[in-house]
Amino acid sequence: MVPLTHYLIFSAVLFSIGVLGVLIRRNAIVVFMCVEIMLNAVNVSLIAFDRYLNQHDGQIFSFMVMCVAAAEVSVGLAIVIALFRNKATVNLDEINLMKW
Amino acid sequence: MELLIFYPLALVSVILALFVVFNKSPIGSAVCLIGMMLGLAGVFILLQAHFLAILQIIVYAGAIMVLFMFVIMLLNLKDDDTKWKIRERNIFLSSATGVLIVGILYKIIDVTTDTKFDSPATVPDNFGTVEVVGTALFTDFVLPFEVASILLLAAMVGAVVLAKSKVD
Amino acid sequence: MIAAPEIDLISLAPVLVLSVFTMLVMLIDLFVGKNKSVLVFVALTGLLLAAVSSFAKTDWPVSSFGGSYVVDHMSVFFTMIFCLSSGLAILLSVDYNKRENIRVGEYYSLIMFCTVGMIILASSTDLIMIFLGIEIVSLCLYVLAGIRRGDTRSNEAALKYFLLGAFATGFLLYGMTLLYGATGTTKLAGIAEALSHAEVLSQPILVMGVVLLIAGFGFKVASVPFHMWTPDVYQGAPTPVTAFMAVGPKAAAFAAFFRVFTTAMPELAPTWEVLLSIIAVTTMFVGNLGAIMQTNIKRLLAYSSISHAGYILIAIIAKGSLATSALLFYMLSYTFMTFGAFSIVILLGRAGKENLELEDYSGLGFKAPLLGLAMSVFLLSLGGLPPLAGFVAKFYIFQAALNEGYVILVVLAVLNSAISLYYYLKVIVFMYMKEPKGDFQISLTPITLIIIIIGLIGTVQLGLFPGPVISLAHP
Amino acid sequence: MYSLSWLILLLPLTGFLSLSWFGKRFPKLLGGWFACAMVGGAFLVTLLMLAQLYSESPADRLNHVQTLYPWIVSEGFSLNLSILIDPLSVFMLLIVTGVGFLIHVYSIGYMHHDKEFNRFFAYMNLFIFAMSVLVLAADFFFLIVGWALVGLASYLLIGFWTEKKSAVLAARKAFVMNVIGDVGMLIAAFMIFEHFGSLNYVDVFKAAPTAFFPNDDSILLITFLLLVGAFAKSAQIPLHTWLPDAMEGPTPVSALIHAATMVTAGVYLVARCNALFTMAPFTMYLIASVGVITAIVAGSIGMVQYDIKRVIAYSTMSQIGFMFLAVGVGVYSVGMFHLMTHAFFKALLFLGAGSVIHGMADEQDIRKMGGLRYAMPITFITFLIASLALAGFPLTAGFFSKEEIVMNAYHGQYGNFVFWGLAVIAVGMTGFYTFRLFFYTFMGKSRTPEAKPHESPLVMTAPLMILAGLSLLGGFLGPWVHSFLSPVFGGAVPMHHDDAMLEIIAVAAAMGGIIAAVAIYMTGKDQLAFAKQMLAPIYEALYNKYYIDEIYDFLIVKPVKAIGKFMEERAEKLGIDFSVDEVGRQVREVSRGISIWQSGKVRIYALNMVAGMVTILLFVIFM
Repeated sequence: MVPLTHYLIFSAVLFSIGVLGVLIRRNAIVVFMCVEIMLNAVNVSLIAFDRYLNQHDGQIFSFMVMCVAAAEVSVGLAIVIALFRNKATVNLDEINLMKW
Repeated sequence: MELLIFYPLALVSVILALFVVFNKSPIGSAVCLIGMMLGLAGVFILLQAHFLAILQIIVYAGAIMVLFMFVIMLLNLKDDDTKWKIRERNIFLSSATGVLIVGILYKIIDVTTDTKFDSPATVPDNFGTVEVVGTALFTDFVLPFEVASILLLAAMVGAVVLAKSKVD
Repeated sequence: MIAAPEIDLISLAPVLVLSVFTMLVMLIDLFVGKNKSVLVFVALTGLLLAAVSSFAKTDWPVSSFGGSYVVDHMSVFFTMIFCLSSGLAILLSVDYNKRENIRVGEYYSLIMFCTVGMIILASSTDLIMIFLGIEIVSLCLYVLAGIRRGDTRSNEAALKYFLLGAFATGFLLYGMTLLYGATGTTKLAGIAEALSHAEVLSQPILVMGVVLLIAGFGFKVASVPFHMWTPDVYQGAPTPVTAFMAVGPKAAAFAAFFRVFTTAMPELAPTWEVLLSIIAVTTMFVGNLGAIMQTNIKRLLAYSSISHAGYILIAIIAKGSLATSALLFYMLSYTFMTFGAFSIVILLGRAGKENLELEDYSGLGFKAPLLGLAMSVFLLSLGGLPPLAGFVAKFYIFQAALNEGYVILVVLAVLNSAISLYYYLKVIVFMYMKEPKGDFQISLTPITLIIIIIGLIGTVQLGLFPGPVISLAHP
Repeated sequence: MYSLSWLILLLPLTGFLSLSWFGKRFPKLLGGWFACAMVGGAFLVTLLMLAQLYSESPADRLNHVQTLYPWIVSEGFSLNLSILIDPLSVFMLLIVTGVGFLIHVYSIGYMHHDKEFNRFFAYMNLFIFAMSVLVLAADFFFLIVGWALVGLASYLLIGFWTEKKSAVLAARKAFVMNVIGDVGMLIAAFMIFEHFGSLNYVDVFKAAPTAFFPNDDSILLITFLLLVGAFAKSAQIPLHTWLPDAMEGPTPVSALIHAATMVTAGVYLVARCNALFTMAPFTMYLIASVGVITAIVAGSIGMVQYDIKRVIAYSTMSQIGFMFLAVGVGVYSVGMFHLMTHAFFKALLFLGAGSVIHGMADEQDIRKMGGLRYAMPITFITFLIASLALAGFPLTAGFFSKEEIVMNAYHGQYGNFVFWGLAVIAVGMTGFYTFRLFFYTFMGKSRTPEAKPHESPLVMTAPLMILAGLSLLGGFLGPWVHSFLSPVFGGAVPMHHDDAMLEIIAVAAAMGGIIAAVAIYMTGKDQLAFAKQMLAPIYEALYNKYYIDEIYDFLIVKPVKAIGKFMEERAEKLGIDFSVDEVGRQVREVSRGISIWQSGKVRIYALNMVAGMVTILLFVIFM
C-alpha cells in the first residue's frame, strides 16, 4: 500500500510547480493553467485524505473544486478575451497601466 | 504493488506539470496539462475514487481544457509573444523565488511526513462509486450542491457579459 | 433506502428570495425596452425583501443542513449590511451606468448574485460552503471589475484581480484541505471538537493549514502582504464597483474569517493570534504610509481600505462577544462612510473625464459647500475623528482588544489612526485651501443626493447615538 | 442653572457652523459682530456659572457633572457626553471667553480689509468652542478631543493666509508638533483607563491617592506622557519651536491662541490633574526644571530678536515657563494666577503689536519702527502698561503673580535655591527684552520716515484700554483667585512668604533689566536726541557716552547676542526641528517606497504573496 504521506508529498510537489509557474510565466493563459495545476494538486490531497479517513466529504469537496474551476475558467478566459480586444496582448509584464 | 503503479503515474504527472510551466508554446502547455490531468485521474482510481476519476477526465481534461485550447486558438497566440526567459534585471528576485519554492517544498515534506495516517483504513467495496458519492451529494451535501448552481449561473452571466462582441 | 436530507428552507429564506429576484431582474431585462429603471426597483425590492426575510427565524442561533448553515445574530446583522451595501451600490450605479454606457441588466444581477454569495459566506459553518461562497463573491467581482469592456484599465483590473484571486483561492483551498485532513471533517463545529483532542493538535499539517488559510483569507480582506492587488484593482474598476468591493465583499470575507478562526480554531489561538497581530500591524502601517503619497483619490481610498482591514483584524484577534459586536458595528459604519465618500468621487466625474486626481478637488469646499462638507465628514469619519461613526467603531474594536489585554496592539493602532489623519486632512486641505482649478460641472441628481444623505445620516447617527445599533449588534 | 452650561459650548459652535456654512452670504461686519455676540454670550453664561458657584459653600463647588446623554455604553465601560463645572473650569472659561471676546471685537477692526473676513471669524469661534471643550471636559477623553480640536483650530488660523507659503509651513509644523503631544496624551489616557477602569476625572482623581505609591513606575509614566502633551501644547523645551513660527498667522490669533489661552492649556492640564501629579514628586521636579529652563532660554532668545511678534512669542514661552515653575513647585493656584494676569497683559501686548503693525502697514521689524508714541498715543500708553506688567513693575498685575512665583520657587513644596536663582535671572531678562522692544518701537525717532503711522480705530483701541485696565489692576485679584480655586487643589491656599530679602532681589532684578534696556537702547546713536533730552544731565555729568557704549557693547550686548544666537541655532535648528523634519522626510520616503513596491506587475504581486506566506510559515515553524 502507498502511505498517505506519499500522496501528500506528490500533491505538495504539484502545488509548488503550479506556484512556480504562476511566478515565472508571463503569458496570462499559461499562468492560469498553472493555477489549474494548483487546484488539481489540492484535489489529490483531498481524495487521498478521503481514502485514508474512509469518508466522502473530501470527494464532494473536490467535486465542488472542479465545479468552481470550470466557472473560473469561463470567467477568466472571458476576461482575457476582453483584454485582448483592447490591448492585443496577454503578456502580463505589459499589463501595468496602473501602478504606484 | 500499488507503489509500482503510483510512482510511474506520479512521475509522469510531475514531469508533465513541469512541461506546462516550461513549454514555450501555450498549446504545448495545454496539451501537457491534459496529460497531467489524465495522470491524476489514474491516481484517483488508485485511491478508489472512481467517480471523481471519471469527472476529472470529462470535466477537467474534456471541457475545461477544450475551452483553454479554444481561447488560445481564438487569440491566435504565437510563440514569440509568449516566450519566457529569466528577466535580465530581476535575477535576484527570480533566484529568491527559487529559494523560497525549494524552502516551502522542503518544509512541506518535513511537515507532512509526521502524520498519524500511515496505513489506509479498510474501506467498503462501494467506496467512491457513483452511488455512494451521489448519495452523499444529495443528502448531507445538498446545500453546497444547490449553491454551486448559483455559482455556475453567475459565472455564465459574467462570461457572457465580458466576452460577447462589442455590438449590443 | 436513502434517508431524506434535512432541509430547512426558512433558514435559507434570504438566499432564496434574493436568487429569485436576481433571475427576475435578468428576465425582466429581456422584456423591457430602453428604459431600464424598473430593474432598479425590482433589484431594490429583492434586497429589501431579503433583508426582511432574514428575520424569518427568530430563535437564534438556528443550525441547519447538518451544521453547515447557521442563522444567528451575526449572520442576520451581516445580511443587513450586505443588503444595504448592495442597495447603495445599485443606487450609486444608476447615473454612472448611464454615463459610461454599461449594460444594467447583467450588472444588477451580478451585484445581486454577489450578495447571495456574501450571505452564504456569512452564514456558513462548513468549509465547503465557505469556499463556494467566496468563489461566488469573487467571480462576480472579477466580472464587475472588468465590466467596462472598452476600457483598458477596467480590463487590466479584472485580469489582475482574477489571476491573483485564483492564485489565492489555491492557497485557501489547500489550507482547507489540510484542515480537513487533520480533523476529518469540514464542519466548523466538528473541527473545533476534533481540535480539542490533544493528539490532533500536535499535527504539523495543522499549522500548514492555518498559515495557508491566513494567506487565502488575507487576500480576500486585503491584508499585507496579500494586499497588492487592492490599489490597482480599486483604481481600475468602475467607481461604484470599487465602493461595493470595499464594503460588502470585504465584510463577507471578514465574517467568514472571523467564523473560521474563532469558532473552528479557538484551540489554535496562541498560534494564529501572534500571526494575525503581526499582519494587522503591518497592514495598518503599509496602508496608512502608502496612502500618504497618493495623488489619485481612488488609490488613496484603496490604501485607506487596506489600513481599515488592519483595524478590523484586531477584532478577530480579540475574539469574544464584544469583538463580534465591534466587528458588526465597524462594518456597518464603514459601509456608510465609504459609500458616502465614493458617491462624491463619482459625482465629480464626467463622461470621458473621471476627475480622480486630488488636484481636481481643489476648491470644492467653496464651489459646492455642502458637498465639501459631506466629503469632509466622510473622510474625517474614516480617519476616526469623534463624534463620527468611524471613531465609535474604532473605539469599540480597541476596547474589545483592551479587554483581552492587547495593549501594544491598540497603541499601535491608535498611532496609525493619527497617521491616517494626515492624508484624510490632505484631501480636505485641497478642498478648502486651494484655489479651484478649471470648471466644476456638478450635476447633483436626486439619487446621488439620496446616497449622500443616507451616508451622512448613518455616519453622524452612528457617531452620536451608537447605543441602539450596538445593542442590536450585541448577541 | 448648571444645565445652562451647555450654552457655553453651543454658542461658539453655532457661530462656527453658521459662519462657515453661510459665511459667503453674511454681510461682512454682521458676521464679525455675530461671532462676537456668540463669544460674549458664552462669557455671560460663564458669569452665570460663577454666580451659581458662589451661591454654594466652597466645599460644594466641586464636581458638578452635567450629563447630556450616555454616548457609548459597552461592557465594563461607558462614555458620557458630559461637562464638568467647578471653580477651575469656570476660572479658565472666564479667561477664555472674556479675553476671547475682547480679541474678537478687536479683530473686527484688524481684519477689516481681509476678503475672507467671515472665514476668519468662523475659525475663531471654532477655537473658542474647542477651548471650551478642553476646559469643560469631565473626562480624559473629551479633554483629548478638545486638545486635538484646539490644535486643529490653531492649524487653520496660523495658515489662514493660505497664499503665504511661510504661514502654511508654520501651520503644518505646529500641527505635527501638536500631534506628537496628542499621541502622548492618548497613550496616557489608555494607561489611565488600564489602571482605573475609567476615564472620568471624578473617579480617577478620587482613586489616585490610593492607587499608587508616590513615584510609582506607572504613575511616573502616566504623568510623563501627560506632560508630553502639555509641553507640546504649551511650547516648552524641547517641543517649543512651533510657537515662534506660528506668528505667521494674523495677530489677533497670536493674541488669543498663542498667548492668552491655548498655549496655557498645558498649565491647566497639570493643575487639573494635580491629584495625579502630586503622586509623582519626581515629575514635579521635571516640570519645574523644564519650566525654569524654558523661561531662561526663551528669554535669552527674546533679547536678540527684531521681529516685534517674535519677541513677544519668546516672551510667551518664557512666561509659560514661569507658570510651569509655579505648578511644578506645587503651588497650582499661583500658576493659575499668573496664567490669568499673563492672559491680560500678553493679549494686550499682542493686540498693541497688532495695532502697531496695522498702523505701520504690515511692517514687523522693530528696527524700522521708532517714534510711534506721537502717532499712536493710545497704543503707546497701553503698550507701556503691558510692558510694565510683563516686566513685573511693582503694583502692576505681573508684579504680584511673578513675585509669588519667585517666592515659591524658593519656599514652595518642591522649591529650592536653584529654581529661585534661575527664576530671578529670567525675571531680569524679562525686564530687558520687554523694554528693548518698547524703546525700539515707540521711542526715539522714526527710522522709516516714509511710513505714515496712524492710530487704530476705536473698535481696536477699546479692547486695548479694557485689557490695560486689567493689566494694571488684575494683580489685586490674587487673594480672590487663591481662595476661589483652593477647593480644587485640596483646600490649600498658598502661604504668603514674608521674605523681604528675596522680594527685594526679585524686584531689583526686574528693575535692573528695565534699566539695562533703558541704558542701552535709549543711548543708541539714532536715538541720540531723545536720549539727550531725557538723560542729558546724568550723561553729561558722568560719562563719555561713546566710551560707555563700547563697554556695554563688550560686556553685555555681545555676550547676550552670542548666547541668544547660540540658543537659537543649537536649541532650535538642530534640536527638535531637525528631528521633526527628518521624521517627516523618512515617512515620505517609506510612503514612496510602498508606492514603488506596487509595481503594477502581477507576477511581482504573486511573488510577494508567496514570499509573505513563506515568511509566515518559517516564522511559525521556528517560533
